[in-house]
Amino acid sequence: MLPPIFGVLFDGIAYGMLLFVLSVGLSVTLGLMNFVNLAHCAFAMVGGYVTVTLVNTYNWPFIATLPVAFIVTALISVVFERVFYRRLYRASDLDQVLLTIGLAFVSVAVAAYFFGTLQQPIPTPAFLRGSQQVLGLGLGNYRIFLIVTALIVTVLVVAGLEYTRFGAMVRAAVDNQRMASGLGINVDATFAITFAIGSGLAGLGGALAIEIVGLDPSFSFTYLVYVLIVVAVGGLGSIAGSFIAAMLIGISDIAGKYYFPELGAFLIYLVMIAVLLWKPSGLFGKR
Amino acid sequence: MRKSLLLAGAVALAAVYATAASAADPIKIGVIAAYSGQFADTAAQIDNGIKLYMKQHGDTVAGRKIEIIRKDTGGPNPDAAKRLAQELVVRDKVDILAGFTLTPEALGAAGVATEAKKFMVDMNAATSIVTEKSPYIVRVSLTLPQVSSTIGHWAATKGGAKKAYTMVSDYGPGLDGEKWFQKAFKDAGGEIVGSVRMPVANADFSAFVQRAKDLNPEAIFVFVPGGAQPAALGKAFAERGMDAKKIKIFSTGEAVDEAALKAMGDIALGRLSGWHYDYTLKSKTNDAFVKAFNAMFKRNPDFFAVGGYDGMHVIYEALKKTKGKTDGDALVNVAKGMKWESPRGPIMIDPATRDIVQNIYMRKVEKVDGHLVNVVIDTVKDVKDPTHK
Amino acid sequence: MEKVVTATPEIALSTRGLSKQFGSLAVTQDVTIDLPKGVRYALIGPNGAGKTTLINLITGMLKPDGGSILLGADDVTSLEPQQRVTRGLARTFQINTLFPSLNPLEAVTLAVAERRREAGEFWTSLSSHAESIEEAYGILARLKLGEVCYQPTRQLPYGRQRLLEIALALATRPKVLLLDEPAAGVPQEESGDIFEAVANLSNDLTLLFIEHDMHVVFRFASHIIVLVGGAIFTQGSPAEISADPRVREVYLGTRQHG
Amino acid sequence: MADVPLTPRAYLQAQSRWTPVEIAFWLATLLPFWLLPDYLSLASQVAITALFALSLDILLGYAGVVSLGHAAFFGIGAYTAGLFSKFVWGAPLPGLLVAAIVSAASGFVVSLIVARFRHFTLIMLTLGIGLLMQEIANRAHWLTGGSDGLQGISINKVLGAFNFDLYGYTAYGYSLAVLFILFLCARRIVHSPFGLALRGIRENWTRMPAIGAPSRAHVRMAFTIAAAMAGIAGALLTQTTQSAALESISFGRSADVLVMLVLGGAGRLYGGLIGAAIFMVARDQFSGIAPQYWYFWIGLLLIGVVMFLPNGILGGLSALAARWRKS
Repeated sequence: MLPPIFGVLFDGIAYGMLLFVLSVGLSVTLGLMNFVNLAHCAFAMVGGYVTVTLVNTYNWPFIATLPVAFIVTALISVVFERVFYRRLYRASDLDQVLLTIGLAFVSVAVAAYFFGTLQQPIPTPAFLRGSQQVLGLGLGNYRIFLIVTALIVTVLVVAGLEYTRFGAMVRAAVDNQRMASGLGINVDATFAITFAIGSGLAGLGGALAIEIVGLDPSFSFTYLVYVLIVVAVGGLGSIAGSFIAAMLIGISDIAGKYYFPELGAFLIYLVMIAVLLWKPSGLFGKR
Repeated sequence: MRKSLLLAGAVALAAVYATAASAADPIKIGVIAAYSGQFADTAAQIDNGIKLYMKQHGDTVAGRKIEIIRKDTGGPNPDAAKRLAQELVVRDKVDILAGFTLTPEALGAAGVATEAKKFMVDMNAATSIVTEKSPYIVRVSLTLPQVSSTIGHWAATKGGAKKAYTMVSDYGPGLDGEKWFQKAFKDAGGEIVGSVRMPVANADFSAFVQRAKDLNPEAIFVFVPGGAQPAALGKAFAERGMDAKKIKIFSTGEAVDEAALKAMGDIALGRLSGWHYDYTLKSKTNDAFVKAFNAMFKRNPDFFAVGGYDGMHVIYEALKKTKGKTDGDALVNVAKGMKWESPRGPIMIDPATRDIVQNIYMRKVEKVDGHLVNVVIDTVKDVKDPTHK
Repeated sequence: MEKVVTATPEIALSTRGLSKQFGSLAVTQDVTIDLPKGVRYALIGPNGAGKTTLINLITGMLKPDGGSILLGADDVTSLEPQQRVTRGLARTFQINTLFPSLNPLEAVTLAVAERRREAGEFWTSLSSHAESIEEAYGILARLKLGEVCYQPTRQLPYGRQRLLEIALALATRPKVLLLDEPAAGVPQEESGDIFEAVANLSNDLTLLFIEHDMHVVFRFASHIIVLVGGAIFTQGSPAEISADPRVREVYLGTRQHG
Repeated sequence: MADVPLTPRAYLQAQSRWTPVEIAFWLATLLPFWLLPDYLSLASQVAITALFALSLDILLGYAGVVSLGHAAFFGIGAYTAGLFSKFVWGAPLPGLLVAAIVSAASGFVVSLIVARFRHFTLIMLTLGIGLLMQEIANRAHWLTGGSDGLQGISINKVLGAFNFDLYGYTAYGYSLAVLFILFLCARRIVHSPFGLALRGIRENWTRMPAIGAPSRAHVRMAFTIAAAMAGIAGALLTQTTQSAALESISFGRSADVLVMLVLGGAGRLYGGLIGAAIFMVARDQFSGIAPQYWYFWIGLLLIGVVMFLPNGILGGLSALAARWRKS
């Protein structure tokens, strides 16, 4: 029998995992392309709506929609990358901010137009509802599923980066773009594919998030702040950093609420400020 | 058809211009609401209520056409609401102000209503003070103290709970809910064993639920804003092993609204709530309303929609009584004490406070024909806002 | 070359046992130097010898792991870079580190205004600071930048930008000036202009410059420090250095300079 | 010297001289009084937002310091003005002054924390501090009224003579006058030695210490000045609308003002003014057409500006003008 706080911490880990899947793509694109993509959560929202549509309109099983959410989001994002983002890789941060806020604005309106402004609940399959009793703790099935999924994603992403040729090219490009293109790496294509995968992961995160935080057109902005916090705390371009940061935010949020509820919403901001004052480029940031 | 109507209107308008403002002029109603942003769905449902009422009752009252001008505040922006109200009055020459998704919007516009002597109908904003800010305001929605004090009293008496814990979102409406539930619960002999205030934008409730569980209360009172939070909170209760069938979980209506029940599923069974409207309320008026609403918008109405619908009712009836006169004093005078049968049951505008007087229904989530619904288990009649003296 | 040192030279800049590690790599090892006032030193060494790192340590852009830096008699080791500048220690950068959209007049006026402690004044108009402007223009004119001083820096030819590097440093009225490859990347025919400008600097000024071109080094330096692997390999007069066979081996031998 | 037409001093003087376009711009700001009297309350909020954007321009456009939490100071000014009128004195001008002092002091305190950081770290720190301020304002319900907004604000007549009327004549006149006066101050600041130092910081953060510049002290000063101006803008909003609410201190307002400034073109003083006017008028018009979907059109506007007019509207226009002159 474990004291109840462990159950609470378990929830924090699950929440952190969700944040990780949502934010890892942004961290990589920021680290790799130095592109301030404030429309990242708009891509996450795309994934969410893909899942909602498939489940509610076409009666797909929830699990089967997840890969589709990833792929559709990745494909849509690569179109945007080719049409808009690519032209601004060398532009100032401010132009990038303006463009991507513009895209996020448009995404909010388009989502409201097609799906309405209401929350989009989805019926999750029975085996993801309810909870398991482990050592006296009630662990929510969906949270277990979330942790497992996020861990699989993490393993795939890390393995992809460490052990594939493409991963090596991405790492080379993150380290030193000029040298990478000097070595004959097609940096442009590397960017595009990385962007697509990063956005696809956001789309997957958006789909996974429906059960925990819901989905409506304001999703593009609501979770942007949390995602940015994870990226900043973890350090740009660092997958391990994003992972640790997401855990830190998830756990400190939950533990803080349990022990010091009066700190409430302050806690994650304070954690971020403290981390940045200590390590300005984040826990695992370069430099 | 529409074209000829338009033409007729134009001709009428031209005719009227010669004789200055007269009976054939359209009556303009400015609707101020948060059509965009986080509260967009609230505004959309209010708007749906307005549209349905106008469809059912025609767009002409006392021989004058009704024209709606919509303005978006984007959220709880008193400055935007005040500016929009000013513009509606000076530029669009509206006769009546209506809408108001959120309290700050209503408070922002109240001064304009007073200064311009315009009748103002609050269709949603639920903080008690709203109606005190201008003598031209009537409210057709609800006030949080009205609902939460009713729940508090009921929980301690008929609900049979002696020890309660409160969990509310840490902002105006939540604090109102906490204060009035606790007051009524204690006045009726109950004891508050603890309370927690949760951040307004909160995604994960398990820590707060665990805190509540640690104190082992007989009943819990919950207030969270509508949207994604009700379902998240409901799931947290289930995951932390708090079965609503065993422990009495009370809340206002948002926490067990249609979307929340759908997202929660069976774990919502047994949840208790007090509220003034639900689309499943059994009455002839409501059946017809729900049917018509579904036919027009392909979704069920909620309390926002009823607010918009009843708001239009007050406007139409008041205009009928003044014979199309739009003078603010005249309209507010005839609105005072107005009684009618709303989809939510019999309601009245309190002549003294211009606030709504209505039934509060105590409900329990049950499964009916395979669907989760809030079944009315008790009705507290003619409840007034407890804060007005 | 003129006479080198007097009997008891006044020391303008010295370092004592300066060292710095990057990870496991020792980029600066126990560097102790003394630069007498008015002397022109060249700092040479093969690529990666830690020359720029040494300048960064002296100017405070990097914090040393050990050792100290003295400007005149004062220990400046704990001072911020800008505080060292106000005490008379200026530098230029190997890679242009300028203000791309300011023009030379604005840039040098800024440097002068900072020195005169006028740059915090937000209530006065810039054009009312006649003395600062005249002084800035004087510096620019001396470096033959007068006629381009209204053009944005980014539009200037590269050689002019190198001169502007020096102009900015001079505007701080340094006692000690560290020049990091002042003619780096400049075509041979233009580099003469730059070293001519260097040569014309006041004789009171203590100079330490990094340079690869040995012709230039032997022509302008009165003293040479050879840095290898972050440590001082040897130092001496140009004649001594050029005669030292070990220097030929580690440094001259590896490069094609004469 | 022959090919240099101006002496250096005359050249710098010419840089800060008023151009006919500028004079025309300010004369045009008077036109709404006669041409668009129905739009004066919008015009007054445009003027207030323009002042807010101008304050951010000093930080972002001149010093290159990006802040995503600038609404903190706007909100502090707004609440200070509201509380001052409630508890002390309803006179508008003293209210502005008090708001300026309080927000300047807060700006200085914040600058002590953030002045040593740049880029993404700085953005996130300012964002975090802004969110903290918003949450504090929400939690300090007893003082600020929380999410219902501050109650009991009462503002006297401006200069004891002009009542805030329904049409917004007083509101616009008052806001415009304050905007103009602070614009003159901002103009003086950017053409001062300090303004030059800020541009130096923006252009090259590494070089500044090498010319002996105390960059952090400069940034602290810029932050304080910008906070004071933002606070005055917030106070103006409180006074002209007799309301102060959490929205005034929210992340949304910080993000909006950044977008407006970048849209107009940062680092040109007028960029914030033009950006605020275009953004707010476009929003007003688009949401008049379809209140749910104005985001769509504003979004398209932003995307279009980035694609076709880099560096904002003014930046793009001046680039186009330069190309025109060349050909």
